[in-house]
Amino acid sequence: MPEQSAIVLEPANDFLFFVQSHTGENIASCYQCGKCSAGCPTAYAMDLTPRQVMRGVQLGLKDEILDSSAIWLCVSCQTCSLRCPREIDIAKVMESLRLFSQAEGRPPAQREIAVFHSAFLRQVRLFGRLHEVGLTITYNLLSMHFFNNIKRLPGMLARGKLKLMPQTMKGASEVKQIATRVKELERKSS
Amino acid sequence: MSRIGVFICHCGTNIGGVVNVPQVVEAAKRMPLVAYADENKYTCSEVGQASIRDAIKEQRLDRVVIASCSPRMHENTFRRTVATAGLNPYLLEMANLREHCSWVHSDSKDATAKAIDLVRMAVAKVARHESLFPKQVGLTKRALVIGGGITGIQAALDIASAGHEVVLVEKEPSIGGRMAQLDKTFPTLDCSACILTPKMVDVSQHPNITLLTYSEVKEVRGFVGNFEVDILKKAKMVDYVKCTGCGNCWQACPERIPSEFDLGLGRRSVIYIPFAQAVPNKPVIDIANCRYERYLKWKETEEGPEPPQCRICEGVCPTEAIDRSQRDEIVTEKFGAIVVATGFKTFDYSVYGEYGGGRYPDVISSLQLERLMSAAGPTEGEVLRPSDGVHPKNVVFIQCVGSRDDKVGRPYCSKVCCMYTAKHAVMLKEHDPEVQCYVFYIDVRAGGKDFEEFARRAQDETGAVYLRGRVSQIYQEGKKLKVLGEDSLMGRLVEIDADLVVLATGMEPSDNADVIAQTLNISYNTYNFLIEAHPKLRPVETQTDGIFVAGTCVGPRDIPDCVAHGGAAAAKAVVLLSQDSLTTDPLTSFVDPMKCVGCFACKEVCPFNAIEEQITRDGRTISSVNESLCKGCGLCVVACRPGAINLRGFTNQQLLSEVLTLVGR
Amino acid sequence: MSADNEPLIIGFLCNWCSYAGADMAGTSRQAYPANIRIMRVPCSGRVDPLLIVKCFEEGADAVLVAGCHPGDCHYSEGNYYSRRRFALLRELLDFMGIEKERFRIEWVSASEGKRFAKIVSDFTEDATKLGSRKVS
Amino acid sequence: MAPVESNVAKSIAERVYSYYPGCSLHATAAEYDVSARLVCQKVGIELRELEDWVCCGASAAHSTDHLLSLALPAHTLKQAEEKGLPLAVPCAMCFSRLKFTLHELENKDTLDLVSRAIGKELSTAVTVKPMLQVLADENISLPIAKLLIGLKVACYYGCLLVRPPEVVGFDDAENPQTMDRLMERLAAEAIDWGLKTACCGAGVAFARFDIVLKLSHRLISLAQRSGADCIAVACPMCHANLDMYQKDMTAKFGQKTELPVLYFTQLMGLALGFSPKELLLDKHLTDPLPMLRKKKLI
Repeated sequence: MPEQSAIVLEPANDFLFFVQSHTGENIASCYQCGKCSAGCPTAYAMDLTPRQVMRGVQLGLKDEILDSSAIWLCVSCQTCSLRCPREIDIAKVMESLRLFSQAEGRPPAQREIAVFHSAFLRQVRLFGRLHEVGLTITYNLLSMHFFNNIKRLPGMLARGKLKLMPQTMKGASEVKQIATRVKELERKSS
Repeated sequence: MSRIGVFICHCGTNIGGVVNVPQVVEAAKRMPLVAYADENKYTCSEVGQASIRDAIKEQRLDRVVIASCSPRMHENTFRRTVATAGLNPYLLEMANLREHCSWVHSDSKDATAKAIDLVRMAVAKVARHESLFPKQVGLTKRALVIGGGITGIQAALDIASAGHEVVLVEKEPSIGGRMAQLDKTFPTLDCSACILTPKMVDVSQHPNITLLTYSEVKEVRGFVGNFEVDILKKAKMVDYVKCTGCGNCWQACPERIPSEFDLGLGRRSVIYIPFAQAVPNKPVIDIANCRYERYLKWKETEEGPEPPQCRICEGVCPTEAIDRSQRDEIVTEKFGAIVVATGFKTFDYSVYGEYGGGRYPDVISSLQLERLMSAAGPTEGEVLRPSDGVHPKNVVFIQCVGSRDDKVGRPYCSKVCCMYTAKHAVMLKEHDPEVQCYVFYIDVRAGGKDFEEFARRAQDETGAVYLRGRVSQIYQEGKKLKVLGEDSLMGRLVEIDADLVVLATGMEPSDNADVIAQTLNISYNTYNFLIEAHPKLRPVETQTDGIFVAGTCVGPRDIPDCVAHGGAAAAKAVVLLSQDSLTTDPLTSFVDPMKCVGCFACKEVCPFNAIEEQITRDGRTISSVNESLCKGCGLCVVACRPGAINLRGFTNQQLLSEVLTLVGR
Repeated sequence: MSADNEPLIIGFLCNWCSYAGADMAGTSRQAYPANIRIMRVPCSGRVDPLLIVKCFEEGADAVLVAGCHPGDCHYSEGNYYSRRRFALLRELLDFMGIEKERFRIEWVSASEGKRFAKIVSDFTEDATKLGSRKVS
Repeated sequence: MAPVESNVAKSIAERVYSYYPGCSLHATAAEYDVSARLVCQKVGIELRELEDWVCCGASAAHSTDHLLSLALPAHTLKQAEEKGLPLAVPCAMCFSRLKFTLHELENKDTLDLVSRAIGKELSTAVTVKPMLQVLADENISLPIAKLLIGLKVACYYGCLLVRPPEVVGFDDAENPQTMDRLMERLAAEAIDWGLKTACCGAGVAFARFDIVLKLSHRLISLAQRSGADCIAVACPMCHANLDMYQKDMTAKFGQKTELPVLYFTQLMGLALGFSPKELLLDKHLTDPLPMLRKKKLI
């Protein structure tokens, strides 16, 4: 735990404004009851609980939030959003924070998760559908956990749960086009 | 030909500093019908008022314009002034040269020009003023109190002791309300029944109070001082003259059903009194559940198997007080004032699926805990958990259930939960020293005399562990309840294996609070809490004269506040009832019978039901205004197509002339 | 009528909220242009659309009606009527060749002095842009 | 919840569905795919698989690329729209992504943007139903061959089927009953337990195996202690997390973790008289056959 200096509050809280305007969620209305954290399945593993993430946004602590592992450990199970007494869609905010963090090119605090996501999408972009063996291999290469899940592969192959060759289909080309169009549209919008 | 006097006030430099007063005076003198114009340093001062009185006499003025501050400030003052000079007080008009002119404009030229216009408008209007005379109406010196909880009890006792007749209407078989269900009260921990019961008895014995239990208000007609109320008296099936309340019947009754008073934790007979100290201490028969009544129902059709005839109660009654011939009846009574004290019910926690939604027997409400702790309760004061009747050791309290929660449409704070939970923590420890209490809270709100000290006591002395956070989920795990929360002060998750979970359910208005409000024509908010005339300055009055509100039907309150509130409402009612007649504001609307075509568009828009149908001598049905009900809003005037209705003090002609003096060429 | 007070704005203020709001503007010295002439009415629901038309007919440049916020009406529902009526009136004005921007209905509570001042300032500005109505 | 009722009402007439298996059902979750097809056939529901469906993007897409996370499901929705049939979706993740997309497409601008992304004019006029809802429809009669008497089932719904209610509009978000009622129709006993909508760890299995172990173990052990003979699921990801790692759990948390995890369609299949082989009951890593034999169900 690095030494912490006192929080310096900016009179103009740009980060709060930014997050609120992009998510359409009134984060300022959070009164820190912690019901989100209490029901969060992964909160125990987070560096900041979801409640603390909301607080951080309220105080405009951009770096702490966008570099936190919390935003990456959120599994979007929606429990927090379902129960929030202030009706804040916390899961949605978490998702947006992930996107902001990436947009700023910050190294994700949970590298493996980010790597998994990109490995996953790579598969989809390639074949239009997910190819699990491919995913496992790509992921392991990218994450440098070469033998992750390998010990389970034989068992699964034996039970015919995994196909060694990816299935391809017309859709694959479609997806490539979609992906490229998405990239263009996003470039335009930003 | 009227002679108008205009008096322009400098208000020190407040007006004079910006507006060129002498110039306004000169302009005023040249205005039509103005016979006299003068200026004062301070018109509201005794000197200033004297100068007006003198001028009225010397100049034989018959109308007066005072150009000074806002009429909201001094209109009444100056009405008295002109009255003492022998003029009708309604022959006065004011021009607002201060709030609306000198205080908001800095350019003297513009301000003076505007001041002159304002005076001109006032002159034009006052020329069309008429002498108005407030009316006197009689009143019935009786009060109706709706609701027999602690608030209604207090109000009834106070009004009755002031010497006025009171009818107290309570829908349950006994008065006492929620307070009767409580075991002890914070922060003093005195026994609720011990302090409430004497008051209940006072009510039953007070010569000025008529107690109508098992009754409901159905319809209200009339207006302040002269209400006419239909009251439904539900059939009790017991003759209270004969009944001695010996109790044979309710002991003998073979049927047992869940007791409303014990919130389902205990059972009661079908011929019953809700609780031992009930007032009146005489039973009613709950017809829906009575075996014999069911038999009688069957008798009519003879469909299906024949249910048993019971009538045991009748057998054991020594005074033959059971009277099956009784039917619901409506009685109509006259009142001068009405106090509404319909109270609250606790929030139904079953909407919280994450807390089991009522599936887990050992997740109970605080009010249920009160019943478990009460010596007169289903467990005779032994705190035993509902599922298996063992003494709970780990007890978790959850605050703000149905309070401060937009998700369930209850964003408001219920005010009492923090305190009663602290009370429960203290008392559970007294009941059983081995109990460990955990209290999940968001904020501890202990504003009130000795409250904070008491809330501290729960933590400091009885070792209750307070955890700042809202519980997210409860689930059954074997005989334990797993409670998932966060200690937001540490930022760490907390899991507790509880034997019993108590939900601090918030307050919401009793059922049909809105229906009652509609019958009384008083307003209520989105949660059905009744709305007072002014949240600070008129806390027990309503927009409808003669109807007062008190207690938790207005908003969450604790017992001392309710008692004070009930007393306050009583005081207001007494002030009203102690008058011999009521003066009505003459600024009301009135109908020109010749113009009215009887379309009653006016009747539809009138918020106060002040428009009545009247048959003229030549047999036409036309509107007429009940001036005691009319509040002078003027909606009817605008609605009236033939222009038959007009509003005194704001007639069409007056408004028009104001406009014309301004823009007319 | 002096040329300085052009455009001339007539304001109908309900006694319970808006008139008090204008008083509040005064007590808190919230300055605004001197073009407005305020008339006190018991309720915005008392203001007859025909009277508004009359104002314009007689050469007023703009008219403001202000009442309690919906739901806060002292007479419980008066302002609902005015809201509906004046929504219609605006359209009608257009039809009569009077720019509907010259007519406004606003909700001002007794405590909103600052807001009242702002409304009048803005309205005066807009009315000035529209220019004075030369009635033939 | 209005949407539920309206869907149910419509489904009275519906016996033909477009079918979107999703990636998992073509691989790890083959047994879900197979059993679902068998059961549907048996009860007279026709499934027509969309030819060119693509991956829904799962959590990867919406965690990293918002527009892509809408475009991928939109492509599939478009196909369903063209077919003009309601869409039956077995995988909870796919179901959730499709529903989210439909929800987002309510917004006109989003609709246009996504339409441009997939190069086709989109509409939101598609009914998307989870396989569970399709099969639990009261109006569908079940030709039951073997009653599952004595079988205690812990019905597990997970997150995505029921949350967020305003988006998925299916059953109760805190205490769903659809699968429980369905199991009772098969004469099995649906036990009441507190974690039927808790999270199993979902997609973090690869990156943070420890989390999945902890969460899934919490579920299984509660189900075990609540007396369940097996857990019934309606989601391939839940199934993978609960079924595959039980040995690791036993190793990590001491006490033996062994509880068969079956797709609800497999249990239906059993009741409707299909053989364990047909239902690929032998494909699970935690073998359910011994338990089923003990219960005399096979």
